[in-house]
Amino acid sequence: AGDGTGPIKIGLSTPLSGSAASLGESERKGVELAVAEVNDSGGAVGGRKLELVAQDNACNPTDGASSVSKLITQEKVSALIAALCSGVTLAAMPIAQRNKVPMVVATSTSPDISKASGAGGNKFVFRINPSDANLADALASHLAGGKARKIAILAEDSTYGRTGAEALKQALTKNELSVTVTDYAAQGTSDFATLISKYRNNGTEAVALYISGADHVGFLRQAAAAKLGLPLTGRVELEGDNLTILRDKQFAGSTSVYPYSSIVRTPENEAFVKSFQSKYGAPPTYEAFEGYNAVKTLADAIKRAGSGDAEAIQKALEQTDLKSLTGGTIKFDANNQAHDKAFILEVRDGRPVVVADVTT
Amino acid sequence: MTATATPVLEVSGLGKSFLGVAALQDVGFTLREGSVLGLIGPNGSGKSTALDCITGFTRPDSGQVRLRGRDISGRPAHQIARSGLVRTFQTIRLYDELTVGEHLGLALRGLSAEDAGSDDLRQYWLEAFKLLRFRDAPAGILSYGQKKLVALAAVLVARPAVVLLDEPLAGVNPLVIEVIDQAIKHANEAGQTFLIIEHNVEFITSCCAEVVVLDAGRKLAEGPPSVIWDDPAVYEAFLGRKADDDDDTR
Amino acid sequence: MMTTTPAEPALRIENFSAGYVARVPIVNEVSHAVPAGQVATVVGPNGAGKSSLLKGLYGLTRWSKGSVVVAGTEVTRLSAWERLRAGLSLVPQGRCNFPYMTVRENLQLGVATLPRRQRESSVAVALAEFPALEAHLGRMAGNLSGGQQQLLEIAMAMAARPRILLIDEPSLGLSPAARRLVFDKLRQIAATGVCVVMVEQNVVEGLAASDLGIVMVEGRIHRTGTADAIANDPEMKQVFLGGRPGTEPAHAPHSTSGRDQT
Amino acid sequence: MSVMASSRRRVTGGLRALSPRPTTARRFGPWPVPIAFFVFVPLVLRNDYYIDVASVAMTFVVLGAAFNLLYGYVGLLSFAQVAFFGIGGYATAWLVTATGLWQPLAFLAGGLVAALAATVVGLVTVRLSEGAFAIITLSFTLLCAVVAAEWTSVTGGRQGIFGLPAPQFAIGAVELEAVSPSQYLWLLSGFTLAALWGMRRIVVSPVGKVLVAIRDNEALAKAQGYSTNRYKLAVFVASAFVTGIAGALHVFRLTAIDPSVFDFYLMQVMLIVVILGGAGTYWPVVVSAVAFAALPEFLRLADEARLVLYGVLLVVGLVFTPQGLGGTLKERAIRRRLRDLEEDS
Amino acid sequence: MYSVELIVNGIVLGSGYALLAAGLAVIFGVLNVVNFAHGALYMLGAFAALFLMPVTGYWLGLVLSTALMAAAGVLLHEGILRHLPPDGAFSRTMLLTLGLAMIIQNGAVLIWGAGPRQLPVESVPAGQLDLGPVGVPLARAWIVVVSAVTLGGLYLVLNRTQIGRAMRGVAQNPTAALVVGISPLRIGRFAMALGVGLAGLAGATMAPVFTVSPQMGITIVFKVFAIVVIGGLGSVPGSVIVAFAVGMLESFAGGYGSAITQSVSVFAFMILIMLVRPRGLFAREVRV
Ligand SMILES: Nc1ncnc2c1ncn2[C@@H]1O[C@H](COP(=O)(O)OP(=O)(O)OP(=O)(O)O)[C@@H](O)[C@H]1O
Ligand SMILES: Nc1ncnc2c1ncn2[C@@H]1O[C@H](COP(=O)(O)OP(=O)(O)OP(=O)(O)O)[C@@H](O)[C@H]1O
Ligand SMILES: CC(C)C[C@H](N)C(=O)O
Ligand SMILES: [Mg+2]
Ligand SMILES: [Mg+2]
Repeated sequence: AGDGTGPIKIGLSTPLSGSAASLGESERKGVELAVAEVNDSGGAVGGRKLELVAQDNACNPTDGASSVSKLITQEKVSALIAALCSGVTLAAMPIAQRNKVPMVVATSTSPDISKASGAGGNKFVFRINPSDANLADALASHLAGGKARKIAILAEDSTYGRTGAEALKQALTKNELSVTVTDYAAQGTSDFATLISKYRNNGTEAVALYISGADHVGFLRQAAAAKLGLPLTGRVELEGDNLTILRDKQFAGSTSVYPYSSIVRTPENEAFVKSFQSKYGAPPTYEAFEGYNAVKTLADAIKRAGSGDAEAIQKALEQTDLKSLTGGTIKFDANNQAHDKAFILEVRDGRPVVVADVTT
Repeated sequence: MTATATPVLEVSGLGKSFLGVAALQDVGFTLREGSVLGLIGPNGSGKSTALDCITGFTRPDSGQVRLRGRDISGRPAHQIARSGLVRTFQTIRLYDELTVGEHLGLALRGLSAEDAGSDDLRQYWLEAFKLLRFRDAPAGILSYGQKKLVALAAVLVARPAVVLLDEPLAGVNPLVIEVIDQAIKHANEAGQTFLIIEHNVEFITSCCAEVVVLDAGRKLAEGPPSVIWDDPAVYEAFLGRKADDDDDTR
Repeated sequence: MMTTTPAEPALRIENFSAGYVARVPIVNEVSHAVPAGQVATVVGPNGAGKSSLLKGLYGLTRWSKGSVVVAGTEVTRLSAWERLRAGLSLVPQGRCNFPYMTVRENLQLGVATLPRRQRESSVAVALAEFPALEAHLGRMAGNLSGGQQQLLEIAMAMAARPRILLIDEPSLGLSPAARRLVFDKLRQIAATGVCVVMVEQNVVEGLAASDLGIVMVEGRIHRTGTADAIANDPEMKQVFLGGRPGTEPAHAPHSTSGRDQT
Repeated sequence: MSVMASSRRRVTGGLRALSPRPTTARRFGPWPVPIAFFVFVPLVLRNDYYIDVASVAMTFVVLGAAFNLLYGYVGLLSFAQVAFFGIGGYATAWLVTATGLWQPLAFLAGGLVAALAATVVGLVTVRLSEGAFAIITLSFTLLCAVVAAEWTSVTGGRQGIFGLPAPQFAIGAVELEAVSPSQYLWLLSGFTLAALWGMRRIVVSPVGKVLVAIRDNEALAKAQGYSTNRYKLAVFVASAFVTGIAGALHVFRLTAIDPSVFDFYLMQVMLIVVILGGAGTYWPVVVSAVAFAALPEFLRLADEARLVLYGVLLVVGLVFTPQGLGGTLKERAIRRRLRDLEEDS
Repeated sequence: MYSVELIVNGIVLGSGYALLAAGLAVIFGVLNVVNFAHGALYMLGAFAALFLMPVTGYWLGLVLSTALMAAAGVLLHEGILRHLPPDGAFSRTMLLTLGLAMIIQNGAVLIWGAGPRQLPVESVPAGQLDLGPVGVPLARAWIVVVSAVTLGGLYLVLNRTQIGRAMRGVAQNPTAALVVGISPLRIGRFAMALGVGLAGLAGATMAPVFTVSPQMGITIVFKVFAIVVIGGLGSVPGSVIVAFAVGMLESFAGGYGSAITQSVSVFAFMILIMLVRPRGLFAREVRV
């Protein structure tokens, strides 16, 4: 509680059901690992431990808003990590502001989030991951040097998909690449065959993805079976099962822009990957990494605030200056947006390699 | 035949076929004010179909139905009912979950204004049909004959100007048939007009001044019962015996 | 379990009670026996429990007491379709066919319990008995007229060659000609050794076609006897044909006519 | 038959004795109970968490009662209730955020827009068969979800409309604001009572009987002179109106609306509440709505385990009380009546 | 070329819908049960295939998953459906199956987790079926073949055999069925085995093509429900025809428009058909 005794509660709102559930699970693992680490090293401040309270938000804004209300009014958390999906994050932000509880955004990439934060009006929201506008710019300038000139965008029908696709479209045009078609597929779509046929028949030279979780795997699988034969780009999740599929020659030259990859070689990241791997038996994903990062950022702020008081933590967060695992720094600008590193990854010989890193 | 009475219901040129089955072909007849007309014919001759067409439950392919001179063909069923032309159904149609009392209440409200006398009327018909003890029982649990009677009571209680009955006696105990017979005669005397489909020869003979006979969708004969029963064609089609072994047409 | 002896009637009911809801028997302690080859007709006021009795014999109501024995075999605890196999067959009151199937398919289902070899011929025989159906073979049963459906249902039951035919108001909705045909057929199949139990409101014609008469009132057997005796009994005339002084309700209060009347 | 004649008098006497006596309970009906309940709850609840549960319960009560009116009484299996819930929510959210309309008016307008939509849908569909009606209303709801996601300028697209202000009613100098959850609960409980009262009025009026008649046998109702389509349309519109306002209130409590309001989840809730409560019975459905909202809170299990348990409760409930709570009560009353009938005769 | 590809896609989609719709129609047709658990059962079929195929190979896995699901259907009938009162009220059975769906789907999440899974690439039939200009992945081609064979067989069973006739009979009038000596319990059991087996088969054929996850059955139920109603409730051939029409429509609307036109066109199609033919395209009407 904020009164100076007992553990300091941190609320996590993330999808634990629905098509993004696997991403939420992943984020939770990262968060739990970080909480355990903080507590093992003597707690956050004055021996007080961190206590995690997680709520499902099913990746939809309404559930998200009520999950955040619940965390604040019932669980009385001192700070929030929310809410993985951009749409949910946007709906949760005014609630954090109204209740004066700091909220760390760790995975949501919609550009709208930082527009509304800090100088944008909402002083309680801090984003540690880069926005899709930054990511798309980085990707587009990389693609400008490649072979594919005509790009199709396949995005999920969510705020993430829509704002991401929009950002990429702008970035591509700026780099004189053209967009053949933009499709928004409902979250939970099972059949992509029609779209795949379309991409093979309308002159598309690469397909940019802004889809996540179950849909992402589903698309890759069907694309492989139907011999899409085009490189993929956009926000391709180069993790887990996806890698097996992307090994196929037909996807040669696929690229992706991501704020994280477990293959990033910094000593801090290698240590993180190792302890994550030993706890969960698989390398950390982007969401796991960001969840971990968010807790570390909060722990740092709490230490400096010297208490579990929400407003004190908010003040402390503004002063954050923290080294990130991937070699960048977490330091918030006027819009409470941090500018950590992001990576352009490419699949070469069936394995992802970092071809460039950018500070966003 | 009281040729002087004004026609209430005039049906002309009525035709209806279902997927190639001609259920009605050019059927016409007239129902006069204050009369009781019997509509008879062998099974499948088109009687119920004719009733459906007249009351707006089926749209006829051709023909015209006039109620007091006004063309009502194509009007929705509930409007026709409200204008005083009310029917019963051959297959039982009741509100299974509503009580017998509520059936009569609904009929009264739907078809006529409830007035001071309607309570008595309700009581009267329930008593006449031996249904009083079931007044507060849901209609779904009644026996076949009792259901038939509830349906009939619900029409009679509202005293519509023209009553069209589709086999009101099927499944009804002879004792109650007597009651119905009397009731129709009284109601008729009080000014109501009736069209009755029945297979009960005695009843038709006793109640109807005039009879229309259908066969295979066409009008076969028309006239007072005494004349009709002597018509060999009617014998053949409806009564199913030769004219000469006649015994109990009474 | 009893063995069939020549004296054993085709259908024996003992102390039989049944109804619809718990502890409300509609049929009350009915006992009776009908020998093979005879037609018994149950008559009685509306709501007397006649249909409930037939349904009870076929196992469609809630049994509460007594037993039903078919040709020496007790069937009281059997389910309906098992009773059919034991030789009982029922034609219920009102519509009871497969409305979305053709007349032919209905008949084919009617003989479902016969051995495969006999099915086709049985259907053919039924059609020969009821030529009126022949013309409608390919039409859906639900589209037939009321009377046509009634004939179809009777034909279905007969085609199944039951040993005991329970038939509820066969004349319902039939024209005089068809009615006569049906009663004739019932007599004919009784003559082949089938036991027929029918319920009739068409009392005069029904009893005329029967050997035995059973009068039911308020769920109990009020009286039994030969059909002739019942038909000519003055008390029965009174019960069924009305005329009891004082019970005739007063004239309907026709003080005002319907408002639509002009 | 003198037996019958003499017994008749006794039977009717018996039946009359069974009908409720004109006591206070008769005069006010069961109203004192719900009124006490809906006043008592906001009065005593202090914990935000329980207030939240109570708010959900009241929303379920209104949704359940409105769906019951439609499905339980007239027999219209409408999948569009969710659509009207969402339409009411969107309309009000848009009016308040984009036009700044005086809030009480905006909430009313939410109901009206829903009712208007219902009029359009109802005009073409109430005359159709049960299956067609179900499919069209279902498709309509799914279509609403697509429209909500696509019509970005009004609905905010996938993102929806968020950061909604607390409901506040300024009437002249008096300013009422439902900022805290408990103030909000008062608002909601007032609306719930009003809605319950209004719908109850319909059900117990003569019109209520006509509705049941239409459900039981539409053709007969027509033959008795009732314009069945008009009745169906009226009920369809009325329950859309109530549902629309409920949607508006719900959305403002959550502070956000997005196309997921059109999810099947709420439809599921309505079905469960109405059918387990007993379609076509009034108070049992209300009770079942409250129970269903409170239940999850007693079962503090993992989400999925809780849903599994719900499923089990549903299945078991349906096997053992197929008519729902109300149906079972009703059936029992009928059985008792039959037994009395039998004993009397 | 493109349109040929779209037609092929439509046929594949339609085949899946048709299997599901036929199963739903059979269950509705016989038991008067609108089976909202159909999607969940489809998902179980897919999971069965997911676990079986790597061990048994494609074909045996297909057969075993179907058999397993048919057995599950019998179990559902014996455990639950047969204990319902016979009046078969539409809404009650709908809710009951909704409950079943909740149990199965969330139970699946509890047991297998919410995440998507997929068959290892080795156990998916590899290769392409060459249709001149277009190639169809073999796993997709098999869906069409399996579905065509199954549906053909189903048609014969329903229309040419006494048990098929009996099934339709029970659906149309359970009392009449009792009267002619059909055991509704036996027929119900058979129908559940058939209907759920078909759902399982649909799931098993899809497992190699789509990702398998506990949620995969949710959205599809509505579509299939609508297909069955449009086909004329309980008419199996009607449902199958509509299933293919919807598959085609989706394929073309998606191919020439966007994913949004795809979903809008399906709903619009449903609304339109129901307005024009309220009893469904292939429903036969009967008086009363
Ligand atoms: N909806 C329909 N579809 C197809 N055929 C129909 C339909 N309605 C009636 N028929 C046919 O039209 C003919 C006339 O039927 P109708 O019911 O009018 O006869 P009916 O004279 O009332 O006979 P009954 O005395 O047996 O009741 C019959 O052959 C019947 O099968
Ligand atoms: N499903 C039911 N539930 C409860 N009671 C019923 C049910 N069906 C019939 N009854 C009651 O049982 C009694 C006898 O009904 P039954 O149908 O056996 O009469 P019936 O002698 O065949 O009359 P009818 O000549 O009118 O056909 C009636 O009083 C009726 O109310
Ligand atoms: C985990 C990611 C797929 C979430 C996504 N970046 C979003 O903003 O919604
Ligand atoms: Mg007729
Ligand atoms: Mg009877």
